Amino acid sequence: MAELKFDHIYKRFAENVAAVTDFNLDISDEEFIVFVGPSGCGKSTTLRMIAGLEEITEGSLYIDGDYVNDTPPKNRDIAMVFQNYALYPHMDVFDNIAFGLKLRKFKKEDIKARVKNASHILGLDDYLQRKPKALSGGQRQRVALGRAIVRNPKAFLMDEPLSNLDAKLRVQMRSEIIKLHHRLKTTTIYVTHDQTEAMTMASRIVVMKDGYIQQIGKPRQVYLYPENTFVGGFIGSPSMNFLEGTIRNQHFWFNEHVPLKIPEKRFHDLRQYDGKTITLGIRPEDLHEEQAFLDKMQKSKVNVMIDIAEITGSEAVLYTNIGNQEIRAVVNPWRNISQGDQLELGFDMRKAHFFNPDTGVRIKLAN
Amino acid sequence: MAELKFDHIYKRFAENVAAVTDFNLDISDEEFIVFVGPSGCGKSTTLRMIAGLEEITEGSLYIDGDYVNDTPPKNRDIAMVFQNYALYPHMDVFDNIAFGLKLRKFKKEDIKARVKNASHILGLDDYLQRKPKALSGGQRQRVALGRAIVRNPKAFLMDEPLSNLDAKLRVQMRSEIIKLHHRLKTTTIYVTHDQTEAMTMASRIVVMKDGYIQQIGKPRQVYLYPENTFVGGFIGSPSMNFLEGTIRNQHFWFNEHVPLKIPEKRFHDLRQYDGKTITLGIRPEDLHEEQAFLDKMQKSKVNVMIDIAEITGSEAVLYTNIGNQEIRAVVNPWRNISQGDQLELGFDMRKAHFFNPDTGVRIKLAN
Amino acid sequence: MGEAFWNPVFVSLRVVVVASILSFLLALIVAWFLKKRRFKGKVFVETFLMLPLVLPPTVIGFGLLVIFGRNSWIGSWFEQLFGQPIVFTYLAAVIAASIVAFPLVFQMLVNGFEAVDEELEAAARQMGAGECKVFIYVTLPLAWRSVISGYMLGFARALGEFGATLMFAGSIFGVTQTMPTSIYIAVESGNTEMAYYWVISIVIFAFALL
Amino acid sequence: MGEAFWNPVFVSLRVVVVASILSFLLALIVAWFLKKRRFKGKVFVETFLMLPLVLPPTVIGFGLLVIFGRNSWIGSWFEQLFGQPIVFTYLAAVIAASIVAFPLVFQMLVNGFEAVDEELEAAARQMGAGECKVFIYVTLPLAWRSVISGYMLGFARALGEFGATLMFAGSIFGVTQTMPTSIYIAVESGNTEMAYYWVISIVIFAFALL
Repeated sequence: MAELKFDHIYKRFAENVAAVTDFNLDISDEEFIVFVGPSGCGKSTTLRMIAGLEEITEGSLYIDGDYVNDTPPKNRDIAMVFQNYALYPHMDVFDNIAFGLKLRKFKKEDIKARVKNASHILGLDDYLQRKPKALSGGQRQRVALGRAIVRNPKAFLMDEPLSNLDAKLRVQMRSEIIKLHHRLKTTTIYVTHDQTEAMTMASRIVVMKDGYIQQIGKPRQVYLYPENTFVGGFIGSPSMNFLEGTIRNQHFWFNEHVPLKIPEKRFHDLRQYDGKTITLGIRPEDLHEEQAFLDKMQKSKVNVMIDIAEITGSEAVLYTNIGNQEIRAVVNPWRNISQGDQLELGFDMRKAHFFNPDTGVRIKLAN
Repeated sequence: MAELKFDHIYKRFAENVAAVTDFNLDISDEEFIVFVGPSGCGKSTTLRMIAGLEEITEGSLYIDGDYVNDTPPKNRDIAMVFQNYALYPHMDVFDNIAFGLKLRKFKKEDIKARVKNASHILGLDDYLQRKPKALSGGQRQRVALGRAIVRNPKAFLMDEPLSNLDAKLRVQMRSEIIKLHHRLKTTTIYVTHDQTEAMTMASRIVVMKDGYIQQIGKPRQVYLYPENTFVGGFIGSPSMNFLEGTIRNQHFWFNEHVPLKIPEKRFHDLRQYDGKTITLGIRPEDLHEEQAFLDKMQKSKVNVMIDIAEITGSEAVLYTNIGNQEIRAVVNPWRNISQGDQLELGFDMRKAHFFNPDTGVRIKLAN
Repeated sequence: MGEAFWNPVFVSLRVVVVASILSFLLALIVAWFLKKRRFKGKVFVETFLMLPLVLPPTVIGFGLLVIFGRNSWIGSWFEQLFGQPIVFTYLAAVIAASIVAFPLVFQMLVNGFEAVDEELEAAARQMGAGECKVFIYVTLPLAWRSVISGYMLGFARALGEFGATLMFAGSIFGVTQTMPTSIYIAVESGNTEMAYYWVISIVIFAFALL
Repeated sequence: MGEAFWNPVFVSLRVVVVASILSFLLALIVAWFLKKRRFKGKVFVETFLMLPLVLPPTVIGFGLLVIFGRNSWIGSWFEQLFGQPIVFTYLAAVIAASIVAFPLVFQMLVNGFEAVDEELEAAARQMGAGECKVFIYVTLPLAWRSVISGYMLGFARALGEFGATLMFAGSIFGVTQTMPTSIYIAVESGNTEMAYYWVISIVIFAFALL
């Protein structure tokens, strides 16, 4: 159980190659923190700095109040789960799980009891004598987890632990890791490029890009109030739609013919942008094709032609173009909308966001 | 443009190691067929048999009516997109795309025109002089597609072409491949382990397991009427829920206390199972926690405690246990249901499926 | 430094250039042939081809004497045809150098060809290439580094060859007396200064090769 | 087959067993040391260590004579200390065999250690292992095949050594006359039968090694 504090941490690999810039974060005990961002955003590098596998170029890292920049990895009492599991092919499952305990010179009976307990929790009892080669992807993943939990460390670090599993198994292991955290309550830092994992697993999300933190917050908060266009576009699937346009006369104009009306209350804070260009962001599920919505929101609808209608089973995604921008809408499935259909799409302008087109920062509106 | 016919095709790698068993399928011109199944199900092997990269052990393969079992790959006029793209690191993008044409001794101007056309369609105009190493994952994927379309072949074969891309890019390339197919209309066979890709891209899905075809059908058909428990569980995310129980008295009993009422019309065909064990399958989106549904369907609800509530943004997945079975329900997000909450879950028994518990085959009911 | 220094240098170069090209081409053909086929006894053939790598040079020299010597049928056939035996000729030096260089080149090429991603070759087949075109356009360019270093290694090994050459080709000044042999003779006869010159030129050359 | 046959066999084994273990241990230490560190001139050091691989054996023999000869300071210091020179002793044969075997073993070990997934080593560090334990429990067992074949290659190379040994250790019967040297002398003196026996035993041995 541990608290972590990142104080103005920088990582540079060579002169002028910054991987992480001015990283500041306080992590409380028992939190499940997810670092999420595209590849090269610095999330894995930050994780490896916590483990001690990368040196910290500048700034201070504290674990439970202790300054640990210079503590070698073996003395940090933190367990890491590696992306490729890093299992030892020359050891069986038991020895893989027990390795960390043996290194720390635990007693034999103690090791046995701990491994047995971990293997029980993870459903590995029948595989303790097998070599990693003889395991499935999901079982290997479990062994890697077992190796981490058996040590009862101060914190878990997980580096894209599910990225080598297929889609089905990923969903299953996701819920197993969440259950494990409910059970052990060990502070966990989890790195992923998959926004779905971030949204479903995190108690708090840290969105990163190009080595900079973009936003820190609870999943719901990050989803509903993205700090900027990057976060808005990165979190949520299908992605948030963005449209360039102008604010005029309490309407958003993305061309001369089809204005979208902005609700009174929200427009109040947008007055200063009157006549200026602005970026509108709206989530695919806030576009509607149901007649009931269209009747209610007469002043914020657009005629479109459907390019693609993807039906995933429980929902359908419509792809269309508005002003040379691809726009995605999530609607009810089995309505039999198909390619080439013409229909009206209503914008739920109560849920739309507005961003400064130069900086990409969201303009805060009263709701 | 081509039609393909698989006539009792078998593939064995060694004595008694069967990769594909009795594969029968007719593919019409312009179809987009997706082979989907877990790893090791024989889908890639089948694809490589079409390309001529694997020999057919038994049975006959016809392309446009011609028997092609013994035709070497170079004479089959079929273009394949490989999982790892198989781009040549020593050639730039132009030469990679042009390679197939050069091998077939096309004229220089003709090659130039075709590559230009393909690079224009795929948005690669600015990258023709680059080596593959200097491209992003999505661009490499496009070059691999370009290499296929430039030859204007009889058919495209695609072997998990999106599996090396991150989640965001996968969704984007998915829609680009669909658009490409709308445009070129070339018969396409696409292999994936991702049921979402199968559901969203296919004109027909072929679900495979352990070398056997499990079901062939349109996405909607496969989703709504799975032939057996494997297809039901594999297609759709989160997975279909399965419950073991007994039919008694027009009710499904998974324990002695909480029966679920089966609608009159549907029960008619289940009479012969009265008193016998049976497997019930129901999709997560057919479980409901809204008061309106619960009021309407008084006789098919269960009290549960929530283990996990995953909120992905546009939907929430609840995990719970009923009779030692993990049950998943998809509900509206932002209802603030969380771990430990007690609530009632209503089963929409009009949409439930019943399977023979021994064979796993679905029992066909009047709807 | 006159004739006495330069003559062995030129003899060395004449032998090594021919021997390295010979063993390289042979290794290229054999490696390609073995890559494509699967047959019984393939492992035995490969082991046999690698044998000169672990055998002492004197054993190889002995073997060459047995196969090409004046008493063997190849040797006597050659002597009848050209009026002179093979042993103690320029040709003998080339053969000895080629034999010792071959397994190094061969191993490098085999490793290089095996490291080429099979999917890249499959893709070429699929795009319309026959086996020969696959080799020329895909396998060979992708294994380029191994091909180059294979040739270089063969060159270095042929240049350094001493034992087998001494036994099979002797050390006849102007014909088969290469630099390594000259160094041995110079040291034995106490002519340390000459040995120094040859050693220095070879060391410089070796550094350049590595 | 009496003394005349067996004596060189035993001399060979006495030299090779010691030389192969010596070069193996040295290569192990150097490879581990170089693996962990990054410093200026590392490439130069590595190239220097590989030099004996491409140099002719006579050049190595010459170099050994220069370094350990009676006129060098190491040589004369040794002679003062033990009352005899290094050259033409059992020790000289061991040194020559070790030097030629070293680069082969070294290269095999370096390749083997480099092929070990760095994440596996990082994981061990992370689980509480110091550098030494990482090497013993992770790197070494995972590079096992390279370690074994490195030793075998070194053994084979030491066994086959001829040129450098001949120059630096001579061929004194019962002391430094190894099998390869004996074959050379036997052939030169026309004693082909004896040479055959040695050749056959070495070929059998080499096949077993491969």
